[in-house]
Amino acid sequence: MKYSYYPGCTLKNKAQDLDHYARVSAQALGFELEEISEWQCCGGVYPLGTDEIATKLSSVRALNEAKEKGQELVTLCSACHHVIKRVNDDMKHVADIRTKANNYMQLDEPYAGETNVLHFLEVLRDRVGFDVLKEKVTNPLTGKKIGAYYGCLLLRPGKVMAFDNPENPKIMEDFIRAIGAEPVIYPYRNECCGGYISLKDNELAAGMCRKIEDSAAGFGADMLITACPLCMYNLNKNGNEALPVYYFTELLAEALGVKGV
Amino acid sequence: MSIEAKEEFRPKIVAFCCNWCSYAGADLAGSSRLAYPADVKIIRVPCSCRVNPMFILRAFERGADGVILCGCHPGDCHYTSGNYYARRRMTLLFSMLDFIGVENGRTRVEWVSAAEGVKFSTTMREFVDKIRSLGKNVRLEDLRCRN
Amino acid sequence: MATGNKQAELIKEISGVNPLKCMKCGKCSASCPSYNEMDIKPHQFVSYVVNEDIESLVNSKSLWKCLSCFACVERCPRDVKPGKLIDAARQLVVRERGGDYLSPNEIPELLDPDTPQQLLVSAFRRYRR
Amino acid sequence: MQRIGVFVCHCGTNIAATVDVKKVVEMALAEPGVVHAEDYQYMCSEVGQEKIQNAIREKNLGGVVVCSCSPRMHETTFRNAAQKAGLNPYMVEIANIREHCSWIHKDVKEATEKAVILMRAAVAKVNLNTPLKAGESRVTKRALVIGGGIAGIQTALDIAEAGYPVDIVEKTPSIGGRMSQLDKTFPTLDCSSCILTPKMVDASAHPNITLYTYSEVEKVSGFVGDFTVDIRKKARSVDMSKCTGCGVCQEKCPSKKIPSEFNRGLSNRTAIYTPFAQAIPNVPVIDRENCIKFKTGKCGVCSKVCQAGAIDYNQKDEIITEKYGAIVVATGFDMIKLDKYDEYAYSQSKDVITSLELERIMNAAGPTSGHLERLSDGKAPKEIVFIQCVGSRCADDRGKSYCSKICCMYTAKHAMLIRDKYPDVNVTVFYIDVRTPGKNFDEFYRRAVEEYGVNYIKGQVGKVIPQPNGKLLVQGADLIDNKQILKEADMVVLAAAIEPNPDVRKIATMLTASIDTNNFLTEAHAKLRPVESPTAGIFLSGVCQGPKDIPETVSQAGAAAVKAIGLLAKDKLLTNPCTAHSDELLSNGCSQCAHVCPYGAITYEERQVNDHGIREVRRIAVVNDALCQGCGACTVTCPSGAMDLQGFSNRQIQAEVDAICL
Repeated sequence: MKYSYYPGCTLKNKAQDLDHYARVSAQALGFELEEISEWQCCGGVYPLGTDEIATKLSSVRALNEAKEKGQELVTLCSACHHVIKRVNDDMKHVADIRTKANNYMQLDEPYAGETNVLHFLEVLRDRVGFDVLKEKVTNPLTGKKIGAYYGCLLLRPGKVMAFDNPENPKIMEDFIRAIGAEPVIYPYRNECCGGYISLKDNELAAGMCRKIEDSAAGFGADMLITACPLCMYNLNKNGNEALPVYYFTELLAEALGVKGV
Repeated sequence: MSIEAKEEFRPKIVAFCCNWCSYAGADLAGSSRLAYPADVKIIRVPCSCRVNPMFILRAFERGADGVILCGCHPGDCHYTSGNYYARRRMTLLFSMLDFIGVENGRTRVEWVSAAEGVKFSTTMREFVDKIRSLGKNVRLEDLRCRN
Repeated sequence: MATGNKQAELIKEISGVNPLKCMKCGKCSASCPSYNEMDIKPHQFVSYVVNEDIESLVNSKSLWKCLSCFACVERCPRDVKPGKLIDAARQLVVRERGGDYLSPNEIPELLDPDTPQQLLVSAFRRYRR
Repeated sequence: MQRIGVFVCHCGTNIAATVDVKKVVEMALAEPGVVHAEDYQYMCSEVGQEKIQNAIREKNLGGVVVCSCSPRMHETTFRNAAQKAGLNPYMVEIANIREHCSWIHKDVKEATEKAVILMRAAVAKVNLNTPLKAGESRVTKRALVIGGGIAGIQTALDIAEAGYPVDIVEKTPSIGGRMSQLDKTFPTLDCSSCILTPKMVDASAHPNITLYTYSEVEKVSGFVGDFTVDIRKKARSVDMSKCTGCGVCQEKCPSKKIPSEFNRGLSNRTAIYTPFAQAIPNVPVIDRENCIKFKTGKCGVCSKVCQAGAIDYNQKDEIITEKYGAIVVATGFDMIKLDKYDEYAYSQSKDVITSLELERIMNAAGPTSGHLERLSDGKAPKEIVFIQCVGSRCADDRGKSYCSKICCMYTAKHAMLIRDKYPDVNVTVFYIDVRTPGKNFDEFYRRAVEEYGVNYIKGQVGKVIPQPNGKLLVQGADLIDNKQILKEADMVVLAAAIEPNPDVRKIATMLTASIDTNNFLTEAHAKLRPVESPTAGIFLSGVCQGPKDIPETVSQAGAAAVKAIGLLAKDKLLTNPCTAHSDELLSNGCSQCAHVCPYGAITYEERQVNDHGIREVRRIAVVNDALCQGCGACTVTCPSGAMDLQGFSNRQIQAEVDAICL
């Protein structure tokens, strides 16, 4: 199975681990991530204004390329996933944005949200299946107590992202179970870590990180996993050092025995 | 009033409403003061299944620009199944009308319950807008009927 | 800048939000992780727009404290989306004045070796035109 | 051509402010056939009706058009008035220039033009009206009440007291409904059971009342005065005539781990069970899905221990067919599911509960024997937070758009009762608005604040955060102090929205009763006919019509009973004369009409006809007036145009179309 793959800026630089482990795990699980040619940065934040068109075009280009290849589009970084998924929803449902974006793009065939956008975790859940993943695990992470940190980008707005129950998600917990570890459910897993503000307001971001990590540790987590390079950076920089944070793909690769590849 | 306003196209629109749901829905739109254009004139029928295709043809022949039929929601017909008959009949009639040049936008079936005053009003506003965009119906009008 | 009335209309247009749907329950303020840092609180974004006091809103530091985490949008029982309102107010500022909150000159001292690209990209998009 | 009179009503300023009524009168006089036209302030008043009657007599009118409010409002009024003046009532037509004109248009010119057109259409129609005579149908002097909660019980008791037999159909094994689950009732804090149980006993003992518990309505046919209903009496597996209600079977039943519906799943019951101790009838049922005997064929303990030999594993569902003159719907409500409100941690923490669960916890017969304790660890709570409006007043698709009405009051009740019984427990209520319209209601709420020290905070809660130490951190807004509050609580109680019993949609469809998008049954008129469905002979009692508390439910139950009694007291009903008729010269006996008739009102007979001098026997369609309800399906389906509907004839409707399109 081949998917179009949108890595995004950070995965080519500071978060190469997130990308690398995903690729080797995909190989082990029997699917391929085919990188979109000449993808452009998604912009990092979804432009909320109803009159913002130009800022949405880079996502539309990636979406359209996947459509032309007849593939689903897979993302890894929470921010890229958030932006591309929401732009796709606009292209599907908001006639004004669709018309303007297509006018600008001058495609052979207008793009109207046909591409299905999947987060890597959704591929594991809905295409591979956590049961199959569990069978392919050669090195189960038995005994590890892991807190899933979702953050805000993957889950909200719930209706558009349609990723999981935004107030009580379970996809990462199911993932943790599949790789043989024990999930720790704690209430701050879907609260924002303040990553965006960490550039100019460390204090505020640090407060949020502490709440998250204290809560996770309080419920018995030894470590956190995340899908977001910014959350990772922020939790590491502003949080409690005693609680390490990993990309979920790193643990996946480890469980599949391909970490050293 | 300016000249343009005088020349504004005022369509003639006939709305057939069943007595139990849609007519009551129109009453609710009225008592809730939910405005819609005066171009819509309502004819009360006991059930949407009472509307004979001949009535609709007659309306277009006499110069109507649009005809809308409103009944109870599927499953909620006061007479159990009348709206299903209406739905089937209108599907055929509307495709025939479209074939002879009375565009599909000029005809519509909508389910409006007695509690849906808002829906009645928005449906009528939408329908009038649609007819205004389509302009005058000249396809079936019997010129002998003109004054 | 335009008058309060025009600006309020502009905010409603950019955000696509109808502030009149608000029933003043305060669930947005109850959900906001940046609440304590804000001078104008999330539930007040709505009333400032209704009352057309955009002057205060665009000068509020809340513009730069909102994380766009969408907790208020997700939980709002009236579908009002206060987070979109404040973002539209921020748009007014950055479109009018540009780069008030972040200038390229201050970037080097804000960086550390681990700063992800994503953070810079998004900061520029949020704080500058 | 008829001699027609047109009467234009001002309706105070309701019509006259937007429609130039003088102009309508003037235009009416120009219509062919119109010999009289006048306007008056209130046509429906005594004086207005006299004006119509005088004109009928003096001008010898053959037809009347009243330009006024909706015919659904005053058609009967004006028809009766005309009849008193000697005119056939069906010679009266209404032009609806209020709901369909003056109330929705602002521009006087536009509204007047439309009113004139509507008047013309009515004149055109009345020109073709023919005098009709209503037939008669009989009334079965028996009522059916669907639902055995307080609403259904009260309605049944009132009808029975008036001397008419009445049957209650209740889906669960016992009557009693939601009220039987409550501990105390506001605003007087009576014990709910103490005031309900006697009524349940009265209902079961009343000679005019028959209870069908563990039963459901399966099929309804017929019409006002003459409904035929199939009731499915589900197999109880216990012979009601033999069972003594000793309860031994329930003690000995080995299948004990089934969540109790009555205790909202907070305790368990056995497979053979009565829902609660005061159940009526006090005869258990076997829940076959969970019974070991039915699942595996082995067991049979209950049968062995039953001294009376009442257990009957071979019992079958029974269909009872009964005729009724009137049907009252009293299907009640349930709490919404909270799966869309996980920010309140209902599914994550056992100590977050709904208000109805709290009722059970506070009740001496409940899962904790009336001790206020946390369900997670059994400890006594010291800090309790109530959250109002959970799922009510929502504009999103998570909740309900309406106010559930009862939550403000029961929350004040809970807060007060807790503070009274456990003075060391702190109680905080997060509210958006406190709504207490009702006799002694606001006083009750104020007592909770002023005498019992309940802490009311204006603002909603954003998130309930379970803590590692088992406490619940409540993050809410205080809109008065403009603060975000973090409050540590031991227990959180959610005032979840109420919704109509989900079964009501199925029942409404069977009854052809209107239902709204929230699944509440629609009343015939929001203000003037609040307990009647628009479908004749169907009455509404309790929350199935809209959220209401116990005093209101009981009032409405009585009102519904009176309406049903008023119907049952009649020996004959006048039937709708707007029925279909077939023209014997046009009918070709093809049976198309009979196929679409929902009432089986059309039969065929061989009849001798005289077709322009040719006498021959033909097969022609005949409509039974007593069965025909006048929908008109046959008139459209008839290929030869033989079928027509009186009162809404082809020519009449075409005349209206013509008048509107000119």
